[in-house]
Amino acid sequence: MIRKLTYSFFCIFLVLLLVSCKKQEVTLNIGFSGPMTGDSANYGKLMSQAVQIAIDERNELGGIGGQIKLRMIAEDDEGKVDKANLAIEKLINVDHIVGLVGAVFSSCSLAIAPKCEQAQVVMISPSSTHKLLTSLGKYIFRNVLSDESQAKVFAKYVKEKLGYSKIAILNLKNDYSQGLADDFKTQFESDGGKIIAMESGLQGDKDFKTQLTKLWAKQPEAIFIPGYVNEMAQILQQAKDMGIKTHWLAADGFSNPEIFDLAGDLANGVIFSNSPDESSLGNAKKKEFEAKYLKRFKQKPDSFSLNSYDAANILMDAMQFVYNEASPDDQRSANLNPAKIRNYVADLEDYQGVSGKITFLSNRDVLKNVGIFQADHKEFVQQGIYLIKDGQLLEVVE
Amino acid sequence: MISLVLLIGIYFGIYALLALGQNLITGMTGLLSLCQAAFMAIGAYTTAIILTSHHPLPLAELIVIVVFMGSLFGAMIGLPTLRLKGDYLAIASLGFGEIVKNVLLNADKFTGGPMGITHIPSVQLGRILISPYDKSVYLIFVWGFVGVILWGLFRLQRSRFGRALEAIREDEVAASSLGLNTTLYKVVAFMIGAAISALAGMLWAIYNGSVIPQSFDFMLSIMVLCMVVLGGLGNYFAALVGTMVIVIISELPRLLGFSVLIPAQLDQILFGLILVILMIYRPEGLLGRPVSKRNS
Amino acid sequence: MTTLLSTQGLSRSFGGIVAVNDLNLQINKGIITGLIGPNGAGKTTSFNCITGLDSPTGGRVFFNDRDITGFSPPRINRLGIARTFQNLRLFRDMTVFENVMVARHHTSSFSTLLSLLRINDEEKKIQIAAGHWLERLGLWTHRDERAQDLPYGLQKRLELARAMATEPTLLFLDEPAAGLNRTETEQLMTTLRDFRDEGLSIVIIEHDMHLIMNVCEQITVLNFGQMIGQGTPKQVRTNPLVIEAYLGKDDHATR
Amino acid sequence: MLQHLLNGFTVGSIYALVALGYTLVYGVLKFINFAHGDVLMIGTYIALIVFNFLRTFIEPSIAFIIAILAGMASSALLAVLIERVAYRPLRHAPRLAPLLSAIGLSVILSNTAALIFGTKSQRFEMPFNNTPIHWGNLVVTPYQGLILLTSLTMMVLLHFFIKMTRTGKAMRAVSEKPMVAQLMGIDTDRIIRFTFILGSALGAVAGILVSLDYKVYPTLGSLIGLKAFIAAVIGGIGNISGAMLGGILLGVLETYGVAVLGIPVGYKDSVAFVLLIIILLWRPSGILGSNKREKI
Repeated sequence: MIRKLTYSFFCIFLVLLLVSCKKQEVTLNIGFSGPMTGDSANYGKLMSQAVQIAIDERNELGGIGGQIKLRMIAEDDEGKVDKANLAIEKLINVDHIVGLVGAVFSSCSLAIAPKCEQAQVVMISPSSTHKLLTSLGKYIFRNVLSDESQAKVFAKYVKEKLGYSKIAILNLKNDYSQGLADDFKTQFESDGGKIIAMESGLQGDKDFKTQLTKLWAKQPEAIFIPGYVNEMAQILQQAKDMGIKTHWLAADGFSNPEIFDLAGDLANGVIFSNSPDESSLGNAKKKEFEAKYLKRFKQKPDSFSLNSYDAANILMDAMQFVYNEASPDDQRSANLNPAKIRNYVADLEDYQGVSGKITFLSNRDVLKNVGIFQADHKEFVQQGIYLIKDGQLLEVVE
Repeated sequence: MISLVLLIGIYFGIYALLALGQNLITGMTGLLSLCQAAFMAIGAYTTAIILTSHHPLPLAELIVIVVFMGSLFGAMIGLPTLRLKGDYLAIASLGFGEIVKNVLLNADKFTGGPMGITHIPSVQLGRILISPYDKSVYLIFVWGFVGVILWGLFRLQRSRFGRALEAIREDEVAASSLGLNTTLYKVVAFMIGAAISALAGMLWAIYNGSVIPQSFDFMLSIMVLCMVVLGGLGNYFAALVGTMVIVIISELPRLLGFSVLIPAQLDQILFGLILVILMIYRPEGLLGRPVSKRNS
Repeated sequence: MTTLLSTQGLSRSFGGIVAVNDLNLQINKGIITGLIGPNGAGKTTSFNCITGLDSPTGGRVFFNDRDITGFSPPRINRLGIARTFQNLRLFRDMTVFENVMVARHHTSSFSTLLSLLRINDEEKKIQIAAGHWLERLGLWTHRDERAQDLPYGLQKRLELARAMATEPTLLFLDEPAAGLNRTETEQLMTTLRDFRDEGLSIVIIEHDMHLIMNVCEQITVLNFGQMIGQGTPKQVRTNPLVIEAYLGKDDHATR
Repeated sequence: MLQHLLNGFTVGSIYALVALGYTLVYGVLKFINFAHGDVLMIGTYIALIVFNFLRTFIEPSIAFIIAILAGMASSALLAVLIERVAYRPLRHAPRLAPLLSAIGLSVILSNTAALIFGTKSQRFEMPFNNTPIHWGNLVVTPYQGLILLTSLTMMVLLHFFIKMTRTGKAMRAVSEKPMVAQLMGIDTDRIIRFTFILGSALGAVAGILVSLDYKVYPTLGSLIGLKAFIAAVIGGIGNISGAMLGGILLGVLETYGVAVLGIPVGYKDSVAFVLLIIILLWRPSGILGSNKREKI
């Protein structure tokens, strides 16, 4: 009986394998890879929804060149490296994606970047801030504010504009938060500030009372807590319970609207850096996009979703550009030259996205303005938009 | 589609190695240990550190060091815990696994902490370049290991050492009163199992090109145990079948393309359902324990 | 009559209960010694303390005048002491042949590891030795059956064959005749006498008085963990203390 | 100093409550119910919905009580369903089969919750104002008081229930020797079902208490599950007071270990595992575990 069971299993598998190979009608596919299940399922969901909006908008305008429809193929990498490899393999070789928005976690992005490079698929990560990501290949971009630039600008702002000089840091032991903490520390101390204490917790930790007690003993003027919303809400909650009153500084992870659900009015007053809201600079796109997102998904988008929306649009603009220059039969069969797509993206200058003005540097990292926000009763009020130009903190004004 | 199948074949091979190691420890010797992920992490990190150091070693020496590190940790974890029985051994080994992961996460100087180690280069086997970009070569490379290990384990199963392990599983008290130094046999079995998992870790690190601590969590160890139990404890061939079933089920939605249509949660639910159903109808595993072998 | 194994003040208590109380046992070389006593007299417990499966709470054990107290079971076995168990402990899933072959591993565990590399002639020697003991106990024809498939009588014999395969000089038998019918017990008695004639010293725990009285040259009687009588079967049979322990107090009226 | 002790006790009593669920089930069925964490997660979600629904028109604290009862009931119901469908057929299966089934169930439950309740972590409003009370330099929040009070009463009640009542004795009999218990006329299936109900209901209470402080999210079960399971093993799996002791000890040492003994926070989780291994080596079946002697 067992023999039959195993052999039948083989046959079903082979049959289904052949079935799924049949050709669909001609579409241009954009891939998304991120955690759709498990602890960080919410990140994957928020970001893939943003990409879906971008693609639906473009299809309403007739798709690429008015004829070819676009499709989003979202694969779940469960935040794990082996699943990310399997996901990218399928996206490249089965769905023949032209561009990829993803992956979400740096660990997955690092694993799939070489594969995208070899397959000449432009990969724009909206959230992986690992330093070495874009060095893995010419096709590897990122449009999230890298830790370095965000932390540099924020450190200068805190020193020069807020005038704090004794800061404590409480970060998480993961690549995102650790990177921000280290870069903030180097920049802040090179500007003469002092990091008087540095404690760390684990992602998914529930209890930070111990670290807070140690930090509070050093009487810092403010505490910098780069991390994700769940942990930051805990920190704020437990600090209040312990009667700790201080100024709180955070990073773009704080921009997730969930923070108001989780921390309630404790979030008020927290100052954090994020991709800027350039509507004051004549960029109404962000407000418009957020309204559309809220209407359709009943959730406000976080900063990573903004980046995903921009990444998708940049990829589609590149496709449109390459499509226009392509020969008629290339156009009919929608076969676009990957190198040209890459070059278009690489040469992007001052692209006005919902996450701010985007320019890709020579190392394919992104040069973006940094918005400084303060949370106030369920709203993020922008204090100003800043940039570092040859070592000087400049405010970007209309 | 072919290269996706090749990739699944590669991961099937890597998980098969883990399952073979687990089957030696749990299937043959009856030690319920849940720390294959830790040994895999040791193998992966040893490879990552050596290959990214300024004088990376050739493949042959790398394999020797990975096997050595694997069996060293196998002994370090095996010795203290082997006095324990059943579920207590499972938990203690699970604990050790988490400690290893925790150390990797915090020993920033060597292991890069949460950032892990990236840019792990490909390796050279004689003239052939073993790299993640050439999947068919990598598949043969991985399954070469599986073949050698499988042959070795079959030999071991029929050898006196294998017979001693089975005796220990059947009745350790009787075995010890017949003059068998049961602790020594158990530790050696643990070391061999650990070395095999370390090799799997090496293959994993070279393919992914980067290693981070988070991917070696205790769910991976539990999944490996599931593969062995699903196939049938004590039977090496069954361990391969069990691995294939689990790898295929978890990848079925992606393989057949409907991973795009249904929410990802449904894939996981499908996986859970199949596990429950299989256990109800085949509690002793798909192929069950091997019928007593004839002794030529 | 030289003493092969002796215990001095051997005692073992489980919390409040004293299972073995200050026992001074004397096992002589080359003879069959019986160890009898009512249930719970501490027979098996003292067996376990001697063979290392249990650690005594007091007293010493000497084998060939060497103190072997607290040695691990494998080490004690290698010194030449083998044992069987009260309730059969066979390797049920393994074949009869394999069960006995396991007993031949103790030549040296290091060479067992070597056997991983190639089936060397060690393996041949093991199979021959195992085959010898199977034939000796009439189990050769059953060698490829699984241990658990054998009838009870043959399983008992397999456990004996397995113990003998470790080439002991002293053999402890824990109720070897339990569950055997008359003919099987007779066969067992002749087998034990043959082994003794070949120089093996044997100690038997048994309730079957017919076997004890006809096979053993020396008998030791235990009650409540203490020795209450020792000597030849005839002496022990007439010893009042032994009778009292077994048949209860004689209430004079029926004398 | 006292502050850390108090924090430790709070965390510990939550671990203890969940550990009770593991110990009860293990005591009776001799297997580790991996899905226990997820069952209490579903109960917590049900309680959250009931609480948010009732809160609008009746007094919050009463709504909270009803919500707790609803949570306990739904967890118990779910547990009975699971026991009937997935575990009963495996009653006489090889030891590891129910483990796989439990893992499958855990995956099913956590993903179904993600589908139904969404992946966003939701906040369980405090039904009472949680202004901390200051005793000297000790900061006690009513929330911590609630946890300590509820877990203490639950544990004491359970302790007497097991010792005094008929069903309690029956449960102990079934956990000791199921066969003999059956001969004595105890309906083991009914007792096993009742144990599942009891364990899951207690788990639900712990889940709700935890989510007041942390948050409610679909994978809530797995993290608490692992820690509570370790607590159950430390105390001596299958032993009720053992679970309580293990939970409190784990909680205290985890917070105490980090704060006072200066163990770097990154190693906080390892503290739990190191403690676990030390205890298992010293007492192979847990502190209060029944050290069943191997009958030779």
